[in-house]
Amino acid sequence: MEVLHEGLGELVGWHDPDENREFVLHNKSRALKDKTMTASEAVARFVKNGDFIASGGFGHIRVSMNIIYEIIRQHKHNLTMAGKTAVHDLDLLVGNGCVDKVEVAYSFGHEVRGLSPAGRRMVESGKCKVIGETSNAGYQWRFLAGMMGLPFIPSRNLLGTDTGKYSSCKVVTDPFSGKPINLIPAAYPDVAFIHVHRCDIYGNCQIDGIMVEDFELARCARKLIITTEEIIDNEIIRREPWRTNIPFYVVDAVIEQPYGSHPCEMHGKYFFDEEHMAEWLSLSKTDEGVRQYSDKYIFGVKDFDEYLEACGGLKKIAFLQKREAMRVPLVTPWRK
Amino acid sequence: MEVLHEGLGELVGWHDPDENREFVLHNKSRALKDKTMTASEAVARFVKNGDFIASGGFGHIRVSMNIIYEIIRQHKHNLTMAGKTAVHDLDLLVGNGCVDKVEVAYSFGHEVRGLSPAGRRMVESGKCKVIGETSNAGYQWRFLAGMMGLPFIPSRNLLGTDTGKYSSCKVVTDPFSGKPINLIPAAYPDVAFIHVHRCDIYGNCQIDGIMVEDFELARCARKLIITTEEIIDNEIIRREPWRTNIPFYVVDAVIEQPYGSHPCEMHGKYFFDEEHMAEWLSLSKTDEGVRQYSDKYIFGVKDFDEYLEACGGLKKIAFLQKREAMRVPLVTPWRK
Amino acid sequence: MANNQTARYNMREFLAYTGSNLLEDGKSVFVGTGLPMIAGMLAQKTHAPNLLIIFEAGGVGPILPELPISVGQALTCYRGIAATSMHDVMSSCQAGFIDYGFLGGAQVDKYGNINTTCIGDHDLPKARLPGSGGANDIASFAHKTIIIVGGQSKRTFVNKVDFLTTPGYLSGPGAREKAGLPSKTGPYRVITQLAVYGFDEKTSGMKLISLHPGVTIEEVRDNSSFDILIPNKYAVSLEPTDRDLEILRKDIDPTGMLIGK
Amino acid sequence: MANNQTARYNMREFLAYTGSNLLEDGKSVFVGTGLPMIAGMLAQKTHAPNLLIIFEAGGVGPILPELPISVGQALTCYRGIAATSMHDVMSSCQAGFIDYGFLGGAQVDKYGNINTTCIGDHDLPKARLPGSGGANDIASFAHKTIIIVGGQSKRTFVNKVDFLTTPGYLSGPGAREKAGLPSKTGPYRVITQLAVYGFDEKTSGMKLISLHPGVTIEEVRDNSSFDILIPNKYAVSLEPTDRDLEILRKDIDPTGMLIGK
Repeated sequence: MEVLHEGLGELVGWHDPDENREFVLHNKSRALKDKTMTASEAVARFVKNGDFIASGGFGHIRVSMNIIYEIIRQHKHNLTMAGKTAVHDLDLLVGNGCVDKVEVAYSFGHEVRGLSPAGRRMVESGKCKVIGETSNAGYQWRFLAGMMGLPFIPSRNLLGTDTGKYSSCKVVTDPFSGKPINLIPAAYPDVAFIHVHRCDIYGNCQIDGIMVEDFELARCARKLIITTEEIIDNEIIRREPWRTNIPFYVVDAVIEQPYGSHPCEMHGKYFFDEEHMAEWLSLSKTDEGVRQYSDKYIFGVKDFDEYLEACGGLKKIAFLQKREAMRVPLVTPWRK
Repeated sequence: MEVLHEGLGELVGWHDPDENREFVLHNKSRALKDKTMTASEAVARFVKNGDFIASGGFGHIRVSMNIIYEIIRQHKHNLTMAGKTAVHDLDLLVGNGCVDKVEVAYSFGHEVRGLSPAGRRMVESGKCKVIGETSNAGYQWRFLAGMMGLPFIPSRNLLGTDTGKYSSCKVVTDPFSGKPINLIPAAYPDVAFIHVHRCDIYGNCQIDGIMVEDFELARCARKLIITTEEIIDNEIIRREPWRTNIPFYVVDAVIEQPYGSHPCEMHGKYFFDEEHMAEWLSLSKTDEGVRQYSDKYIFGVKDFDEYLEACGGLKKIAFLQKREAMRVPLVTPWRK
Repeated sequence: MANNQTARYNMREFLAYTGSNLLEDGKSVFVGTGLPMIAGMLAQKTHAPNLLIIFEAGGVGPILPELPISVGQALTCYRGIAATSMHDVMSSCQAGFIDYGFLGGAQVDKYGNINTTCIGDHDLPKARLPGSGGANDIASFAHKTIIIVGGQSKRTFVNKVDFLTTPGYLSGPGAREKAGLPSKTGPYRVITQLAVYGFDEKTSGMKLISLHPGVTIEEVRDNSSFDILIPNKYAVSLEPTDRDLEILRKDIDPTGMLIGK
Repeated sequence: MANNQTARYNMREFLAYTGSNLLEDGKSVFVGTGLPMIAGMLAQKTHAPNLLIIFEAGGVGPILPELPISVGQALTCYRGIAATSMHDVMSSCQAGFIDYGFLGGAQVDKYGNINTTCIGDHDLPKARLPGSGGANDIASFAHKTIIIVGGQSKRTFVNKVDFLTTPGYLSGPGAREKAGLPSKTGPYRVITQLAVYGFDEKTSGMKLISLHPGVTIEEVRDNSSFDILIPNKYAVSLEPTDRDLEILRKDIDPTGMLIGK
């Protein structure tokens, strides 16, 4: 298969499909067993320094923030992160020195809230390396290839651009159409964390609203940590099996953490905490500010429940619930 | 891209992705408009002699039988059918001389009920040609490639076998792993018909239970006829948009036909009509028997409602509903 | 199978029982229509309550209240852990999540290659059979494939299958990997009315694992067109208990649709 | 934009209005964060009630009750016709179901190539920007791509983008097809604070379509590093009505988050 162009990006998280099948065979259990544990246990057991990690949800939506804070609390380091519209999660991890390599689809920005002071500072000073570029669909299809146990998925994006040139894709001639086609390599993150609306103790998960990339990400991640707003009985899963978006046999850990996506949004449950985002965006303009933030919200609390108290506790949560229901107006305190 | 092996099967339903985009641009409307019509109108308008057709559901499950009977009633001919676990639908179409070419994944059988006398007779006498072989996943991924607007999807099945040799796949060397990999060509059926539990007048559909291949098939078919147990208000679709399995912009026609899958099963609604299946399996042992069946159930009735009456009407439906709920025991009248 | 046992169970009951014995609790199995499904159900109702049964059309992990007629009907996700799509389950299978693939076969050769496509010429066959269905996929992807051939004879155990529908070890050792199939996969057991077979590690040829009670080596040899390896040591297949038979007859297939009456 | 108009509307309101004008009823648009979203909402609330708005994270066809902050939040499927996945919507986009892609850009060249990745060297950039996001995909797949560049200047309309994140016409006529991108795609319009631009059929270079009220050709030229084709005939851009402005200010962005106050 003649390669016309080959991307310069580092081929991170790729494995020969046979090698990955071997991993699945020996490490992913097909037995129904109780996987509940604490975030602290899950991160200690499943996140290793140097790992390639990926976060579920999208941008500031349905992100397993409780795992992100725990990774920082445990001082994990030399992590490479999938920048698949990774924003606040990535910004905290880069700012705190946990992640020093990123493959970027969309990173170092907070959408309409502006760019990330912390992430940009780390990249522009060389402390965090961008090891490759891709696009959102590019990442999506890296996960699709992984879920399918394939070496690659063809695509018609990324072609002709520097994004493609700095990616880990290869361009070949399609033997059916005779036209050039892009081949996107599979990604098998060492560990992924996905926050869901509800799941049982085995890890059968239901997600409300859009799935984003989580259907595929859940199935390609080598280790998968699920955090959930609530744990439900297996009988509820079995009553409506068509609502199961993630089956237990791809899940390694289940952590019950209400409001576990804060300060990010949770579809139908609670809105972005824009005050908290503004505080981070303001503090993170300096390394000292990042330290202040982390001392207050990560190292200064023993777990995510205490963090939630520090963020305003029940009163704040009640406000965010009302905001999600559009019963109170939007606030945008990060505006200058 | 060096091709190691090339299948001998006819490459049916494939289009250059650019050519198909052009078709989509000009023929698939993105406007919300009322698409309701009768089965007779839909078949007259959208099924052309010589077309490559595909049926939704799986085997004897959730099949748009009302469209199948209408195709026979309108004497459509020279059709090629996707034999993607196509059983009763295909058997009737082949037996009645409408379909004379099949690409086979699973065809000419009725699972535990035995082989198809009609379908086999037509193939073994040369009246119906098997133009290619593939597997169930092979077809599934032909539809996936089509849905994605790609020329092919790679896979690790079909390799080393006569099934692969008689398929329309190509085998190349994967530039990432260096191992041989199969490339499954996209399929864009000229027309597909899918029976659903409910949809609105625009074609936004909800399916209960397993999706089988219909997520992908709906999105790759050039023309898509939806038949539905009931039409619901668009407001109901919008209340739970995560339940929409097929969006309106891939749909060309909507036909409301309660019990439209009979004698096949409809998840949670009604069971296979085993008496009817037994009648077909017995009659279809001869060409004369096929004619008798068709005279009674297709040409002898004016539409599907009359067909249902001929099959036993309300009393039969009530029995099949009870059987689906496992409130009455299974009958297997096709057993010798 | 020994005639002196026919009073207690019939051949199909024995096949189903023998199949169920190969399945382990806490593992996953992809089952085809017919006896494989019964074997899976029996395992679930006896020694393997947490056997994860997966159907190719998208039903995952059901607790089966009765025997499905089809691998796609509603029952296949009855009280299941997921009701999903063929793309999802076939992808998981390709990615290595399936321990056992469980298939039926019409014709088999010594390498466990299966024909379910046609007898005679492909383009104008003497007999047209249904084709691969999900069998090629399952036998390509599952870590171990189990095949049930109900009637072992010189006509079904052939030197060369008329059409190689579903891959066994293809032309012998190393051929699967050379063709690009996932490594360390292939047929694991073949169950017939006479015996249970495995495959020799060196030659990839079929070899005897256990004879069914009362069956002789001669019967095994007389009912195969190819040479079956007979090791010095082989076992006698276990027989179903009365409880197993009761479950098969009363709970699983009360109409006798598949196991007969 | 003309100073004499600033009393009635500001630049961002004008950009949003101009963008909305390009969108047709009964067509589909893939919108990015920010002004493209506002333009889509305004079109839906004025001349294009059945504009199908699609968001890359999976929200399809919502009736937006307020302006989303992100292309992934719950609102993006609020009273939508589907809430699905990135794989689904990106696949539909690749398959040709999307009429308009609507993007913002930091740097653009005369072929409509966009940079949103970095200023300076890629590996140690002077300024790191977010990267492609869905932009490369949308501009590769949509039949027509519309780009909003809020501040046209010599710094944003450049001879060569520092990093070619998202494809315009690449190096000129035929280059997209040669690279393998879907045929008959590419940038359709570029909207800035000064004018609306299209692309010349022969050269694929940027050309003037309409000047905003009160803007001169000299201003257009002075605020670009490359030559913009000025045809003999060009129009004056339409201005928003009071009703348009009221919808923008009261219904769409009451906090002024994106259009300012």
